[in-house]
Amino acid sequence: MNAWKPLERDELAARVASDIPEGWCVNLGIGIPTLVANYVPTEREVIFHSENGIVGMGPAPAPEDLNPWLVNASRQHVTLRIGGSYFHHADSFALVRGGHLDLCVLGAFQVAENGDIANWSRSENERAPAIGGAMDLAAGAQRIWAVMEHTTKGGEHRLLHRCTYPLTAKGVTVRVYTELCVLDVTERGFVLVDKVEGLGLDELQAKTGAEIH
Amino acid sequence: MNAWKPLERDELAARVASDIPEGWCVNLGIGIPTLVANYVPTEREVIFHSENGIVGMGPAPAPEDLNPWLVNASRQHVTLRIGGSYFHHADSFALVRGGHLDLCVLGAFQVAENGDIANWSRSENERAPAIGGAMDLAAGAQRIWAVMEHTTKGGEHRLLHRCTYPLTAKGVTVRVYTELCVLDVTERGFVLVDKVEGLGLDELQAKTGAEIH
Amino acid sequence: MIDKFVRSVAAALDGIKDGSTVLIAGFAQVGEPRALIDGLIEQGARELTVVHNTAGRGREGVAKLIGEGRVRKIVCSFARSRGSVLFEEVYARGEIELEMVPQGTLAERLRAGGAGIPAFFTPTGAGTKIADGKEQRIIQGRECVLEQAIFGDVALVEAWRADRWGNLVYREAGRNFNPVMATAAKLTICQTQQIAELGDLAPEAIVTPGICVDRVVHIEAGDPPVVIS
Amino acid sequence: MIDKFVRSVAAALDGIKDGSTVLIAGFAQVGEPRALIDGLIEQGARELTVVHNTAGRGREGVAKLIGEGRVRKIVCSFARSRGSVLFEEVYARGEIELEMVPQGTLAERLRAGGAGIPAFFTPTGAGTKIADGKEQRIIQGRECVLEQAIFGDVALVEAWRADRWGNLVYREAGRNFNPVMATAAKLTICQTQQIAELGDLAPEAIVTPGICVDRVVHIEAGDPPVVIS
Repeated sequence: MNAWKPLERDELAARVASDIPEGWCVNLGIGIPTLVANYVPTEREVIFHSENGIVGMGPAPAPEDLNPWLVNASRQHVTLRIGGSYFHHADSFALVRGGHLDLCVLGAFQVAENGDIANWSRSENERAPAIGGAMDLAAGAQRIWAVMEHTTKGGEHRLLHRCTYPLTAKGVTVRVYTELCVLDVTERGFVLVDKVEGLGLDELQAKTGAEIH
Repeated sequence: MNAWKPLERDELAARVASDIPEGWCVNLGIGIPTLVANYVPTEREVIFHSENGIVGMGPAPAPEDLNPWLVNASRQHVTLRIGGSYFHHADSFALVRGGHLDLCVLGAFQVAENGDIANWSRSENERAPAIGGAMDLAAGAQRIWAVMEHTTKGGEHRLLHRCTYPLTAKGVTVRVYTELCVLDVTERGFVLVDKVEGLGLDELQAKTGAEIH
Repeated sequence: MIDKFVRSVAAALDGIKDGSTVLIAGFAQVGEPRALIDGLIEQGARELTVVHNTAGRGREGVAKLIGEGRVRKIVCSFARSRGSVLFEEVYARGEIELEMVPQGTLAERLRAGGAGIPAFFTPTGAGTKIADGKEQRIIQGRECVLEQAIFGDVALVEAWRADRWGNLVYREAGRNFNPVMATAAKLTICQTQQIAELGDLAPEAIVTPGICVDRVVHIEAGDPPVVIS
Repeated sequence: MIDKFVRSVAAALDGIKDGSTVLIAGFAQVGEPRALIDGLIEQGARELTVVHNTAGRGREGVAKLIGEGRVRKIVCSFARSRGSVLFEEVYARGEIELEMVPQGTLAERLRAGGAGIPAFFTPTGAGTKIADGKEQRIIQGRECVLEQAIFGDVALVEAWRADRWGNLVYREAGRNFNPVMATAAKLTICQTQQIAELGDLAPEAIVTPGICVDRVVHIEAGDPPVVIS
């Protein structure tokens, strides 16, 4: 048995949420990132952005309050916070590309120690994949945090010296959250911020395809 | 005495107005073009655009109805027609550049038979002139009509083979209205549409710096 | 009197030719001009280039247009997605060309088309597959890609309210691509849930000015379908 | 709780440094953030690059800032105009640099700055003096000029109403450059005629989202001056 326990998805989402200060404008990608919103209390005013033109997105509605006109970029029904507003797609992505988002939390297949992120395609030869808004977000937000499983199910590295999958953007990731640890991505490469209790640094390093400083 | 009489400024404005059909979106430049609006009856729904973000501009207000928040690009107090709307400067010029204006009527110092128009500066050496929105309008509207005096006060030609003043835009003018005549600007050059009664073609040609067909 | 209302979907779509580039707005079926899409399927134009956020889902709407072999090329940000079955069949048979565009670049290329900007540099996609074959340049220290404007022959949009001048407002997340596409085509056709009297729409709240809109048809389409996820 | 309101013009302008690029909105004095301009004159920053539609009129506001020798460079569409006396004096002495920009290109360069588009091609000004020294290229058969984005250190804007998140709406022709400049600077400072409670501004009618705004100061400036022409 391990002396340590990896974070559950919800624990991971909560860990990310705890690092988001009041006042930031944040876009949450599909998957675990979407769960992050559940762990930001409403009193802490974080302004969530959705690519389809929502600034100030609120949590999922109670079933009886569901509004068919209000979905987020992941096609989930959401709400609008008091103070929220709507924009068209070009204005919405102008906010993204123009650096008006403090943070985008993206899922990732791979992240490299130089900040490269790959999250849209697992092969150079994939012919009809889904890009969506990931490239715009990755290139545009003030900072990119990646939330991901530390390795593949088969144990292959996903945190690497260089990505092997097609890139979403070059050199943009500044922090990585996994079920095992939090890493900053710096000029030196990955720097350990935090790890689950009881997990040895050697063991963590062995699961990581680039040096952890 | 001349056997003919040049059009007064207001007659010229009325002549231009008579050619604008209902439904067009039209921007009127500074000077005589601005007067054109006075001769488009309200029942004929022409949508006037002003560079500072007004679509559906109406006539000058009665003094008691003057609204300090509502000026046009010539800094004149105006009104908004029912159905009118406001846009910011980038959206306003997106309408211009994107070809959403059917017509722009511009004053001009010179127009050439190849459609070139010069209306912002009388010298290559003028150091601090006023461009305003003329270049955007000249390059962007679906069609440019120039309204101008046929010659300078000194009798020099202003309708030319090629402009000598700095250009506002190349090859965009499709029609010229002067106090003497209306000319189409075609691939062959200036083509006479109309002239004041009693004015001989030879006399008109003498006042014109390019051949009239 | 300007009156852009037409009486039927057929009248609204009249004259769309084979080979046209058709911009189709909507996002996750919200603000999607479904009656116009269905009308286009019926209208019969072929060899279309369709610009839409996805390559269709399920068996209706854009998916059906593709499934019936009417689309020569699709320009979108999501090609493969849950439910993109018809596209995948047609694509596997090699019967449709695909241009993948990052969603923000797609919106910006359309905005550029409507704003008379023929091309622009953007950092999105620089150094990725998306930049292959495109001009790249470092501007102010950042690698950028040159992207071209998209301008359609036809745009199909859905408004919440429209007046006879063609002024449009949108409802909540139903705005999405609608105002952008409305500016970016020779012929902009709108289906509106409600008719407004001229003057009912607040001048400061009008999103699309009527000068960008050619035809409006009144379709009380009702709410978008609720997504079961 | 997010609260972008500050108590004074001085607090709003705190930290503006010598050498800053300052975007100043307004058109024909409508929607012009006059209290902030006066505050900037008092604040004392020098060697400024100012981006404004004109080089100032009369002896107040932007004209005064220029007249006091505080502006190293002005970027505008109207340099010489009726009443641009102070600019002309300073310019005649060779003490100010002038960059003339067509008005629509000025608006688009600012919009590009706010939208993360570092450069774009435009037909405006192609083949004219304005294109001198700039890259020109024929795109889709039209001669175009490459123009660069403008991004400021500071933007000064005036809103009609603002809430504590910094969401802004504008009044009539007071909109003009305000929403564009609000997106295009590191530090966006707003003076607002009215304070709105959070939630009072309709979500579909908010023009500038608070995420683009850093500081708001409440100034009941009243109506713009009536133009006597």
